[in-house]
Amino acid sequence: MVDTSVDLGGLDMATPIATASGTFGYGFEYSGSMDYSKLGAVTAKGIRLDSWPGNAMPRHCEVPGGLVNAIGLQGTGIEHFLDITVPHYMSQIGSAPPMIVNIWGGSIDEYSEVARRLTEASATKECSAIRAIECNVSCPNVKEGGHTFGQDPKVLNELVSAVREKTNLPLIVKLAPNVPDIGVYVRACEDGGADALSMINTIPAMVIDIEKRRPVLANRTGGLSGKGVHPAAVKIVYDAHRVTKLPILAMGGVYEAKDAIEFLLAGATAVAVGTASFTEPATAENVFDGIVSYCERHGFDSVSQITGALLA
Amino acid sequence: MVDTSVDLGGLDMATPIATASGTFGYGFEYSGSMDYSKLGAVTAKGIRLDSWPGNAMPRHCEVPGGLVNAIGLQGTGIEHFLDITVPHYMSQIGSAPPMIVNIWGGSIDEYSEVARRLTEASATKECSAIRAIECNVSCPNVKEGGHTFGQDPKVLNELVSAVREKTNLPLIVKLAPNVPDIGVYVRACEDGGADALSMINTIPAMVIDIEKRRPVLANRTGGLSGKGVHPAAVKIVYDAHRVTKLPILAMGGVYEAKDAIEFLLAGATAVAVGTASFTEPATAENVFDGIVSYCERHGFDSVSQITGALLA
Amino acid sequence: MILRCETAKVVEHREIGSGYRYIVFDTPKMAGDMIPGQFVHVKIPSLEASALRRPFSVFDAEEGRVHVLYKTVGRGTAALNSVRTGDSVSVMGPLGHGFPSQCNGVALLVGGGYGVAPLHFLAKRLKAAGHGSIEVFIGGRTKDDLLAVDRFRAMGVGVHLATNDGSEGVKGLVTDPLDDELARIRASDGKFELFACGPDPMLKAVAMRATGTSSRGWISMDRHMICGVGACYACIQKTVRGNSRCCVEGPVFRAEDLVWE
Amino acid sequence: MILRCETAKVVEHREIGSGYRYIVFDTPKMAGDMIPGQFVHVKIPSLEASALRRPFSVFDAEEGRVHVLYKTVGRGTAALNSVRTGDSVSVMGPLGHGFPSQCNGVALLVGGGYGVAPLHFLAKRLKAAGHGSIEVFIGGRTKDDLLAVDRFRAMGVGVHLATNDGSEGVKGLVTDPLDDELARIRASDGKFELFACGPDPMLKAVAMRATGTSSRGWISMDRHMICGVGACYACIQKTVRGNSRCCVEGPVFRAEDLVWE
Ligand SMILES: Cc1cc2nc3c(=O)[nH]c(=O)nc-3n(C[C@H](O)[C@H](O)[C@H](O)COP(=O)(O)OP(=O)(O)OC[C@H]3O[C@@H](n4cnc5c(N)ncnc54)[C@H](O)[C@@H]3O)c2cc1C
Ligand SMILES: Cc1cc2nc3c(=O)[nH]c(=O)nc-3n(C[C@H](O)[C@H](O)[C@H](O)COP(=O)(O)OP(=O)(O)OC[C@H]3O[C@@H](n4cnc5c(N)ncnc54)[C@H](O)[C@@H]3O)c2cc1C
Ligand SMILES: Cc1cc2nc3c(=O)[nH]c(=O)nc-3n(C[C@H](O)[C@H](O)[C@H](O)COP(=O)(O)O)c2cc1C
Ligand SMILES: Cc1cc2nc3c(=O)[nH]c(=O)nc-3n(C[C@H](O)[C@H](O)[C@H](O)COP(=O)(O)O)c2cc1C
Ligand code: FES
Ligand code: FES
Repeated sequence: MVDTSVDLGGLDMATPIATASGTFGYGFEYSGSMDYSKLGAVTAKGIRLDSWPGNAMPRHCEVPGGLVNAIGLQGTGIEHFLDITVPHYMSQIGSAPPMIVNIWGGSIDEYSEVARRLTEASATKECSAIRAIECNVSCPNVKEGGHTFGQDPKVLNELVSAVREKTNLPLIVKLAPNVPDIGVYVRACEDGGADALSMINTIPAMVIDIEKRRPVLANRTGGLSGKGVHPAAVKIVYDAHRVTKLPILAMGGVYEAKDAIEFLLAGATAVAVGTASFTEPATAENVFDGIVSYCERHGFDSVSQITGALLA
Repeated sequence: MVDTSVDLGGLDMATPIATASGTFGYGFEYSGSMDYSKLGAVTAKGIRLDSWPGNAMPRHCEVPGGLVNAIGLQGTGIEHFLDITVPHYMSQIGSAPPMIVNIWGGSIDEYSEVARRLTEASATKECSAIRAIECNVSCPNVKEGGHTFGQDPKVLNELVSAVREKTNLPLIVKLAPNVPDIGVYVRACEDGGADALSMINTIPAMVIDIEKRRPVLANRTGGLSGKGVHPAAVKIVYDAHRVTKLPILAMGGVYEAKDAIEFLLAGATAVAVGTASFTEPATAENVFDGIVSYCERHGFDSVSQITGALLA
Repeated sequence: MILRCETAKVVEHREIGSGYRYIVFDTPKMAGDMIPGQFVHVKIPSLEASALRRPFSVFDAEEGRVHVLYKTVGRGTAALNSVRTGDSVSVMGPLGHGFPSQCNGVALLVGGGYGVAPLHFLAKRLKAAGHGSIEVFIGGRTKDDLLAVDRFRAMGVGVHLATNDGSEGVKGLVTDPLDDELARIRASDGKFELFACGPDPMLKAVAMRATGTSSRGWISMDRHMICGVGACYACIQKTVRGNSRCCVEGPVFRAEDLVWE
Repeated sequence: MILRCETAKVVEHREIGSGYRYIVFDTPKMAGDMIPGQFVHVKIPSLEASALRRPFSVFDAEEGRVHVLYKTVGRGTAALNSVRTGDSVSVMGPLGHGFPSQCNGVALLVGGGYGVAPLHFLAKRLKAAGHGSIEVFIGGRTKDDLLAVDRFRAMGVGVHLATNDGSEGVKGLVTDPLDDELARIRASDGKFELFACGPDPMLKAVAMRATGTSSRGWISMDRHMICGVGACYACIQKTVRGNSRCCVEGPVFRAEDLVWE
């Protein structure tokens, strides 16, 4: 029997597989079409203090190897999230996996306040599924928030420190792929007191309708995700792992077990399935099964042994 | 008749189509299998002062949507290049397209010296095909040179200024895609006296053989190119064009005319075909033909009118 | 209603006029739960692993099978063309919020192109529920776009046709015969409800004829989708409640809830 | 020799034993230029547009056709399996530096697996040029990997077989019968040249038997390729001249030029 549990900076996951924020709604939408027991965590869609309308339509475009999206973080705000969404998730899904809540905001104060309220709520029965916070500082699709905080290591450090003060939940910081040296941002998070890192968010991208001579997305630009970004994501995880002991939740183009195992070998502690779920909701399950059989085949007693286990 | 000529910062190109450095050898390797009259320029493989062995094998790996490579800039050095390679190119290809020479080095002095010698040689009959210099400051595959100079805007500016002093050839600087804000690097090039910009180089990437538990490439990491990077490249060209008047030579996943036209609409003056040539050497020709018919269909008298011609 | 992802065998697949095809999936688990206006989300076998699913309305659901009528418009539907009888296809469903199962007064069904698909299923169910007066208005650019006309006639539904080029039925918009019918109904103080599916301008025109009246209008919106289950927020339609997801809050909306841009 | 990219019709394609297939391309422009040891670079039709070409040695070239013998090892060769007679395939060639067209002394051809392909073409050309003494040594894991044996025999070439499991020929390495033959030739003070194509360890073993002797060895290297024309520098083999490209400086190298790691 392979021990599939992993510890993601204080978040105990029964399996190393999570879902990626924004690609799995608030956790319950796929109920019926998948086996939740194989998920170590679900990550909720990005949430902020107040409700947010998101971008105009169209919000996505299929491209070879994936998807360019500019959903723009539509959401109902923390109040509705805590009162309705989380309790609904917990009631819909029998023995619901722990929830990582992805947060964003227009200011450091907003991040902090959202974190504070999540932390408070996580102590209540109705919202006890809330077990970690993921700070999104890397969404390319919203001017007012997201990546503005993640681009400058100093600002990033301030943000992480501020959020850290407000929460004792495991604090994950989600980093952007489009940087020359991930190490700088990793250190900013470490120094700020983060418990874990997640990467990668989507890669800034654009698709133009040449007949209409207009960007396809109403937001003009968007973020690239899916199969095609995987080799870039593996490199970033590898680079990050070499400079930090913080556990990494890796994502970017995981479609099959092989993709996830590459992440683990590169240094990830856990792996999230994103865009692939849209095409095949059972991806996370299949990935889990494949990792277990890989462990058996290679003589690993536990999944956590794979982390960083590249041979010299 | 559509006017297909474009001016890339002083480099007169009869068509807006070039080949991308490293994907088209030294210009003559594909002779016989393509129509060179449709090329506005060829870009030679990266060259430095002395010969360079490149990386160990394996040097590449096919991935969905493209290729990860770590060739590592193997080359014979400037001497051999000027004495043998360029004259051979000129003799092999009847009415050879102008050559853009992609250069790199281990120090700013090396870049400058290579630029000086190219400039000198370009005045001779044997090497008169040399018509522009492309400074590669973004190769992810060689520690000693390339991207170390392109990551820090200050160093980049110094490098461009130094090379500028040594050459009156059109000076193109080739930028990396993995930056939070391309504008910073664009300004460093502008201030340094660059005549044009080219983008994107490959995206740092990694592929792991999970059975062997080893990176597939001997260099461990490499650069991602091909179809899959195209939407990311369009975004970068779009961003760069908005902050500079410098002409842009765009590349990244051009497989068909549509891809090139997206680049032009996003603000590129010319477009280079890279990885696609490996699969289909006629890509550049096909792209050229498609652009001409697009101009006809959309009532453009000249290709240069497409540059930045997104509708509001 | 339980969301399912079924591996379905294709039991029938044929062309039904230029550009349109008819495909039948063997989906014993979900077919019985289908409500008119709902849709299935189909993984097209020959596309690459990263290709998104494609949504299609249910044209009919009976005996464990889901029927779809589709138009070939792009690479996904083109790839679907080459699926053969006996092939396996992953189908998700039932998805979305469908039409109501009853109707007060005359049921006026207005469809364009493949928009007749959910209306066919709706007409069948209304008939089965004993609802007598159903009139369907079918529009298209040309007579090739008028689909399922015989199926409606066979059900005993009143059929009204309109084409832009006058190649069949009234020359003009589908709202022309509709307006004649509305005038007739109003003249006799009759009741009616509107059910529409088709291109946006048609839907807007139909919605306008319902909003502000005492009659209800049910509009099925066609928005570009990713997940089909409410998880991604790609498929937005502005409504009085804000940005609503067509895949779960729709595709069928009440006419008065829609906000047109 | 002019490099060409030809759209070739497949005129024959069949299985020839477990895991191996034989495919014939109609390539009137390039077939006549082919030299043994050269290869073609094939775009596999059903792979996505960004998939790289795959290189294959020429097994035979005659009457405007190029013959290839291939083993199914991964997704490209698997996709090639489904190409049918009559399909069009883009083929580039002739590529690479082949074997010399003459031979001094006994020609000893040593091949493993699909490595017999260029040796078959070589034997045919040597025969046609009137070269009498040709011995071919074919090795494989098991008898299924011993290819084209009858073709060599039909040409009147001496055939020596070896398998790891002893299921056919000598049980052992292909160098075992080769060494017997070398001993015989040396004993009679004869001359010979070695021509080899197959897995690296075999090539190295053969190369070692040529270097430092007065006999020449010609080794065809199989390196993972991108462009096939010398443009990308992906396909490197270390030689006494530094890092050489197998696709243009090879695939056939002189044994004494190779540097083994
Ligand atoms: C709820 C719902 C029900 C539908 N029912 C049917 C049906 O019964 N029969 C039928 O033929 N079609 C139906 N459609 C539309 C169908 O999903 C699209 O035609 C199909 O996804 C196009 O795929 P493609 O790959 O062929 O085209 P693509 O190559 O993806 O696109 C071709 C063009 O169509 C546009 N497009 C793609 N998807 C959609 C979409 N969902 N809505 C609007 N435009 C789109 C693209 O932007 C592009 O311009 C329905 C759509 C929805 C949302
Ligand atoms: C000059 C030359 C001549 C060749 N002649 C023949 C021939 O006559 N018949 C034949 O069957 N094959 C031949 N090959 C090998 C053939 O090109 C590969 O088997 C084929 O490209 C594999 O493609 P794939 O997509 O099926 O495998 P992939 O899925 O690409 O790879 C499967 C495995 O094979 C490895 N591989 C892929 N390509 C090569 C390669 N070129 N060399 C070594 N390993 C590789 C990969 O690293 C991987 O481990 C030749 C190769 C070269 C370079
Ligand atoms: C439609 C969509 C919506 C997303 N929304 C969010 C979000 O709200 N917050 C966030 O941090 N990341 C968001 N992401 C990024 C994903 O969580 C993930 O980091 C990225 O898509 C890479 O993984 P993938 O290739 O497996 O999809 C979104 C991605 C997609 C495709
Ligand atoms: C095999 C290979 C070798 C390359 N060598 C160089 C090089 O020497 N110098 C350079 O500036 N870029 C080099 N590049 C990058 C390309 O010029 C180009 O910027 C990149 O591949 C993106 O374009 P593409 O997607 O069309 O290939 C190389 C790319 C590939 C695939
Ligand atoms: S398609 Fe994903 S929310 Fe509607
Ligand atoms: S395969 Fe490109 S140089 Fe040999």
